[in-house]
Amino acid sequence: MIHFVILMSRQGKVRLAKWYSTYNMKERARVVKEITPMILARPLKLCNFLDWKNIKLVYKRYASLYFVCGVDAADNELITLEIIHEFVEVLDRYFQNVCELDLIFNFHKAYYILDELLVAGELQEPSKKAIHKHIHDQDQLVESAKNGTGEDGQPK
Amino acid sequence: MAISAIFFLDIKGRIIIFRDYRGDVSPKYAEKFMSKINEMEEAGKLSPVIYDDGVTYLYLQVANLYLLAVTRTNVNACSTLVFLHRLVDVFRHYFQELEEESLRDNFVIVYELLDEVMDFGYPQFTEAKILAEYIKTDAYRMEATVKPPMAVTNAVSWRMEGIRHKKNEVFLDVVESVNLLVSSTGQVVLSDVVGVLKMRAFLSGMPECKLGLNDKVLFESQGRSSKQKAVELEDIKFHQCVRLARFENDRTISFIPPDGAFDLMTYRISQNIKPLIMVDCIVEKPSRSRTEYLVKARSQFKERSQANTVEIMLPLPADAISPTMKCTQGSAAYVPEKSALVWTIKSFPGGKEYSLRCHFGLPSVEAEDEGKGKMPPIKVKFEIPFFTVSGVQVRYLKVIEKSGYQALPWVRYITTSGNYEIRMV
Amino acid sequence: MSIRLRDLIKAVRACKTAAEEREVIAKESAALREAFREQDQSYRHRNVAKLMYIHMLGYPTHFGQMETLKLIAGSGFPEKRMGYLGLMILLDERQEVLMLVTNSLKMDLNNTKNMYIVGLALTGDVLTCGHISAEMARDLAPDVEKLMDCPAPYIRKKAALCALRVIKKVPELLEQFVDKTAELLNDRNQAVVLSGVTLMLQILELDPSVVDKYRPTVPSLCRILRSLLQAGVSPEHDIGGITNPFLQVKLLRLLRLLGRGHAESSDAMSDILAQVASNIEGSRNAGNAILYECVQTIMGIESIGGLRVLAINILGRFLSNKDNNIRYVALNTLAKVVSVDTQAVQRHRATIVECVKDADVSIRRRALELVYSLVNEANIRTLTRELLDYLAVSDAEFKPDLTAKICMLIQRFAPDRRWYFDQLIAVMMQAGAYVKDEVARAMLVHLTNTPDLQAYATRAFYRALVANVDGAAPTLLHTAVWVIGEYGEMLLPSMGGPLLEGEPQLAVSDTEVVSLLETVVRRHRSEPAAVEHALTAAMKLTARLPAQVGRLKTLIARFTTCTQLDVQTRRVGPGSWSCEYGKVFSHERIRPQLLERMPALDEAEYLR
Amino acid sequence: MSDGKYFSTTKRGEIHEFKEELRSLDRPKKKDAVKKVIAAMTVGKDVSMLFPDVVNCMQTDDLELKKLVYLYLINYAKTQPDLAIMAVNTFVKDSQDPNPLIRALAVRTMGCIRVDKITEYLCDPLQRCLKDDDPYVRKTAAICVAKLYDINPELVEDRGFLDMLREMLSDANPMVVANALAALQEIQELAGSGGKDLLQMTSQTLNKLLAALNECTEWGQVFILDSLAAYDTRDPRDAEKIAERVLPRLQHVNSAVVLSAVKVILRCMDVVALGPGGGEETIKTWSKKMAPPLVTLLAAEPEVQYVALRNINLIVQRRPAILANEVKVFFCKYNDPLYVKMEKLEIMIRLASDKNIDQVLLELKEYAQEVDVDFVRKSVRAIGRCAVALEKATERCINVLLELIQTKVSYVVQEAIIVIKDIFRRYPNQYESIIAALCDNLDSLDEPEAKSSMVWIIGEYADRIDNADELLEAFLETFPEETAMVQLQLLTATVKLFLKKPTESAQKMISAVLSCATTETDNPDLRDRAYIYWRLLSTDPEAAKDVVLAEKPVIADDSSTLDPSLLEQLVSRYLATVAAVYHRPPETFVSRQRMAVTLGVA
Repeated sequence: MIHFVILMSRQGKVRLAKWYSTYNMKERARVVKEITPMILARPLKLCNFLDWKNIKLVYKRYASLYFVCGVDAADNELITLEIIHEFVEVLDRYFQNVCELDLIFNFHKAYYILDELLVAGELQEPSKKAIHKHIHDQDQLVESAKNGTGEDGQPK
Repeated sequence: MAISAIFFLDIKGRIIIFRDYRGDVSPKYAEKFMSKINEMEEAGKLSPVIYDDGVTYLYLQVANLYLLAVTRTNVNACSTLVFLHRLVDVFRHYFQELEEESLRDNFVIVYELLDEVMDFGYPQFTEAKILAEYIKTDAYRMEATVKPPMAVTNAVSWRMEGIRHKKNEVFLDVVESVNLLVSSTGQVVLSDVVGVLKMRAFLSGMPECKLGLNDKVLFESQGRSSKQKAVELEDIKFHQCVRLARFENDRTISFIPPDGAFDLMTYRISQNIKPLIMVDCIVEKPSRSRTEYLVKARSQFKERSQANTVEIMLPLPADAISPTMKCTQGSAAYVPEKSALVWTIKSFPGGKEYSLRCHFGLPSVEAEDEGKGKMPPIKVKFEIPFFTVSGVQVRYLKVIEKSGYQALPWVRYITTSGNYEIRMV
Repeated sequence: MSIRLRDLIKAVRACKTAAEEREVIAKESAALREAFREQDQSYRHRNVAKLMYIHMLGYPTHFGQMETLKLIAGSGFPEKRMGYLGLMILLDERQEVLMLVTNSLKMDLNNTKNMYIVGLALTGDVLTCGHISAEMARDLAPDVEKLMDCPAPYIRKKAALCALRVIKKVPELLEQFVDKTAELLNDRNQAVVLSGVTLMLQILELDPSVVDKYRPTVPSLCRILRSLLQAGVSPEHDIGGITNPFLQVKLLRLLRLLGRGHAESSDAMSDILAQVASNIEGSRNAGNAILYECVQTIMGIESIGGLRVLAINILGRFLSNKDNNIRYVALNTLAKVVSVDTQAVQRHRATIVECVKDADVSIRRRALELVYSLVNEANIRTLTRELLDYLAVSDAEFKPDLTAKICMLIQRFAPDRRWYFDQLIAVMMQAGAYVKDEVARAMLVHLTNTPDLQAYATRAFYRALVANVDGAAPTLLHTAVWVIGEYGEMLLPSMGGPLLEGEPQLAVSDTEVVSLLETVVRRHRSEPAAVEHALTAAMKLTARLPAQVGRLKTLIARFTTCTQLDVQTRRVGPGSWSCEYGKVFSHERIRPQLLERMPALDEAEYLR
Repeated sequence: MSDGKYFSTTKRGEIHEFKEELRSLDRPKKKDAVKKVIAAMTVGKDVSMLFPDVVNCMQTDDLELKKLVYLYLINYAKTQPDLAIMAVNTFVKDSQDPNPLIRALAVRTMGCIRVDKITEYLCDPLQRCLKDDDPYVRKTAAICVAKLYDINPELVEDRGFLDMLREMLSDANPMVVANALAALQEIQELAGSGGKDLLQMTSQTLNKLLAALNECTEWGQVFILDSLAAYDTRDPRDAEKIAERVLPRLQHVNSAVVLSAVKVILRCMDVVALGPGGGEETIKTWSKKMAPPLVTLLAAEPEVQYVALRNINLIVQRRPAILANEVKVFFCKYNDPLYVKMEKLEIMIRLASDKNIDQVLLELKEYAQEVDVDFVRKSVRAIGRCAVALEKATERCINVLLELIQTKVSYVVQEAIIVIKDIFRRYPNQYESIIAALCDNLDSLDEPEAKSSMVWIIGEYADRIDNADELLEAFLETFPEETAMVQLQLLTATVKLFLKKPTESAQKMISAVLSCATTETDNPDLRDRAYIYWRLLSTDPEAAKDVVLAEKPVIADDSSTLDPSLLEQLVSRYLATVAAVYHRPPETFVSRQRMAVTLGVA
């Protein structure tokens, strides 16, 4: 299973962090602090896997962002890369050419999307089309709530 | 006994720019620096001089940068760290702010300066004003060929020749700052006064100056009666322009000043001082949702003097909710970025007492590792003009220049708060 | 009025230094506390969004935790959506606040009007991100179970994965999900099937005995896999010409668990495995992911030889691939396969040893594990030499692992005792800092049980210590000092017997032995453990080198009188010891008896 | 326009483009190209292949451009040794340029190009520059000799450069003197201790140096002072003369000058002490002058403060009188960095005396309630060390420790127990009354050091603790899992208990422990001890009593004091240096390697 998903910039800033196993706040901070330099220091040519404690880090760089998954040592690393790619593709379509800034300003949306892709550290939806539909429907719900009540329905 | 290389690293430890003086410590070591620091910090053993794998790292952190000197030898650590601080001063003189962008934007100048301030790992010359005479930023580059100013190698390395001012004037400010630490029971734990003679000299040519103070040692050596009040100054430090040997001989302060502003001398007085402004803070905490501060501030100097812009900073818990306050004088405000309540009193005459009350709440959910430790101390800032704690006086300031002009000296006295702290209960 | 989330993010991004950022955040946090105190509802979810942002930057947000609960308790979808997100970002399992959410959660799970609200409750992390407590899991299990039958596949798939988390937290609940899970395999929705397979895997992991119950599903699993192999079945699930590789991988993994140790099931799945192994194309990552899984399954079940050959060939292809990812997984698979088919792996030995020196630490580690499993009595000498050579030049970060592995190999495959002592001493000299205490201690147990080699080993340790008395790592130092204390007299040519073949000359007198101890004490006086070892050794030597009693006594006495409180480790150690030892000298009658050779630990007992 | 733009672009075929631009005839364009190349070099790209093109830009009147090319040369000459020779002509020419800046630049850069083949060509220009009219050139040339020596020592000696350097010690210009001195010292060090005394310090040179001290830059002053500290004199009059000239440096604003001056004076003190009457008066006077500047060092930047404190720690050990009355200035400020606080604590402990202990204790108690765990621990430890050091204050220290134990903060309690054990060892049989208070906290002990301390206390006072057997038994339950430190302590404590109170339960415990420690552990040290006890108990119980229960000698209070000879060396030879910061002799960390010299292929 996936224990955590972390998106970080090349500068080592965390853009999204989702924890599927129990890590308290201090442990979360430590994980980020420890893995960041390890990942950033790796030249591009090397493989996308890294042993760390009893976890395996599967990561991939997309432009200025690193997508990192901490998975069980026995997990299939290659399919994890495919999951990361799936996430990237969904983000890209949702934001229409996603860039780091989109994730900075709409981090909550990135989380919503991730929640349609993974549950409990496992892939729940292999279909990008389905994910888009569900996200779209929920965005609609928010929109209509906003229009219906005249209230500011979305965080801005 | 020299530095091998100097690195400028960003906050994540990546090299921005570096100069290798000796070629025996590769940049690979600088790349390891950050993880070493983290490791030391984790172990609670972080210090500005660390050792790893045959290499000694000496470094400072300035804003978002690390300035790092590396060596394999037994260098003078003190000199190296002071040098790094000087380097910061030099770069600030050139670029105002020393930060990643200014280094990148001016990398040519940075290289030039690094070539000039150090040679083969030995510090050479760090007077920013003089460096600016021959290492110029782009705007002035096109001027006629530059040559090294005499000052670089001269005995008088701080002053250019041929300076002209229309009006020859000297301003001298005697600034004394009071450092104080009061225990939570109201006892003075530590107190001292650090004095600085700040000079702004606008004098032509190569003026010879002589300064006279009511220095107790001088008076005694001259056998003067105790009619005039004399002051015992401890550990006097002079600007490099002052002839130290001469002072050691006969306590004469003689010098050729740099042009413009500089600190002529500093001194320290460590006799016990009664707190000029005393602050008491009683904390009452009837419930978690409600805490109350009762604060009293008292001025303990003569009534004819007056403290200006008094600022009393009272620490609050970092997660205080909506503090509200009322005070009998001045104004008070919550400053969340300092986790403090700042009470400002524009003018505070001697012998007065003012008070303040403050209420605030705390969140029902406690922070994960809510500090078991004590609150930081109360800090006080103030300025008392026309007054020195020590009673130091400038008796004369003579200026002699071969052209024979008359120069006017202006002297002012002021007392300010230095590190002025009162511990909370 | 508070600023917008967007403006806060902009303000933070405009900060040049960490101090500036702290300032912006402190101000905003104070404003948020104020807003929360005033129970401002209209901006609550905006405020929670800001809290999340602040939290992501690493600042405390405990003061706003209650707000997320208020959002969840609200009725609107937008509020709930933000509330559940806030819950997961801002809270962790340990926070009691979570207890307060159970009610809202139950209501949301039973919402019949809006499946997305049910979805939020299911994914909203209380249940699925490790936040759940055992008590809550028990409480909510029936609801989750019910939702696995929900008409909406959207809910079914989420409920299945939610169940996974529930049983993980409370394994006793597993029973009630076993059958229901298997039913999910018949679902028309691939996402639901995927969730079902995932849940089955989890159930099997938690309770391997369920395997018998699940074996009958093998035919349906094969059927599903086969249908996926038909190109172009479902454009929706197509990734580079492969249909739903995610599901394929999970299916292969499940088949592995079901086929393991069960010939009949293995046989039932061999056709489809062969099909996967030969038809899937390895030009893209998705394909390789499946092949990788497939190879593991083939090697993990009771396969027929032909199928194995197919798998081993795939691995060979992987290993020669230029892509580091593929090489990595090849090594990884080989490591798993080695116990089943050592021969297949031995064939690649040269490549694997090369990989130990790869530029990529991940590949190096993998290769090292493999080398470890490749070693046998026949090749141990060569491989150890190669690894030791590499140890000398490897990166510091790699040395601990490498050292541990080399030690293990030496311990396990040493062809004879002399070689074993020689090699361990070599490792201790080269990388002493990384040699574990256990290794050194085990060696001493063996030494005490090998009288023939005691003199030889003592000489070897003596040489090693003399060569490196300043820099010796604690393990080497302690071990050498102990050996010299126990067998010191054997260092004397008259006592130690003839040198072994190929052993360098060594002429040592009893005074030199004592001098060495004195040097150790002098150089390591700030390390209590070293001093303690040296003192005991000195004490024992008084019974072994009678001519040196005087000097040894002085050495011991030195610590009686100049006891220091060491700053770093102020154990009670050397001081009181040396005092006790000193006292022993006033009982000369029994002293030799006390210090006789120490009985060896029973080796057979020890190795058990 | 700023240079920042160059970092943003990463184009393909960049190198090719650079090449084109470098060959451009348009001067601004060419200069721009060199800047781009340097920018690329700065971000770590390899631009060595542009060597010939860049070197071609070297002949120019544009000083800035020249500097850039020189910078490039320094970086890449070693990778392109053959091509580096292309630059020689320009170097030689530049070393004769009318502008002293260019002459100096040439000679400075030449020395940084570590290509053996070039070195020979350097000698003539260097020789000229050593005699240059302009002091700026001379001071640069002086350092260049050291650079050259590192590449080819024979050459330097053959060309008589060492003599020239020595002559330069008498140069009229103080900066030249200082650099010549630095160069000579460097060479001396490279030549190793076996080499002859290159400096050949005579009283004449000494006078020259002392004169230059008054006039040269602060860095020059540091060089001179550091070499004075290395100057080996046995003559008290010499020492007095030096000290008198150096004392005014204490007034210098640069902390490095002050600390180096302190070092020289401390060294002079050692020499003066050899003179008549042990130089007592002189030493007293100098000590008095040194205290205020040392105190002022604490107002420097935190990093400098740290170095100062590490050095003061040594000074306080070697000459306690100097700062005996200044303990207060070492009190910690709330905002001091942790590394400063930790060092201040060390010095506070050393300066604590019967006179100031009350104040010191108040402070330590305050610190023991702060946030930082390491600082708190060290503060608690400090209280214990004060108790061990100051007999009259022990009771007061213990009371503070008991108060701190009441806080129930786990790490405070554990730390307190550790130091109380030390106090018991220092003052046996005096303070057992507090044992009960310690026993209340057994459950919170999870650190080996604290555990073993508590076990030691129980064993030592087994006859006065009523339920000592129960307490030990509780600890023994986890015997196999404990660290070696705790196991050893449990073993000894059980033996003590058995000897003091040979009850049935003690009997049972002792046989269990002995059997466990001999057969169920592979820790040879523990087994040895266990066997010795076992044999002792079984052969002669009376002797066992005598050995194990003997009155222990009282521990000394000179905690963590350095070896006296090392201390002397650090104080009067290495003060202010890294060695004095580490408190270690230089040979333990200096790893000077000869830098690689690239041999140009002919």
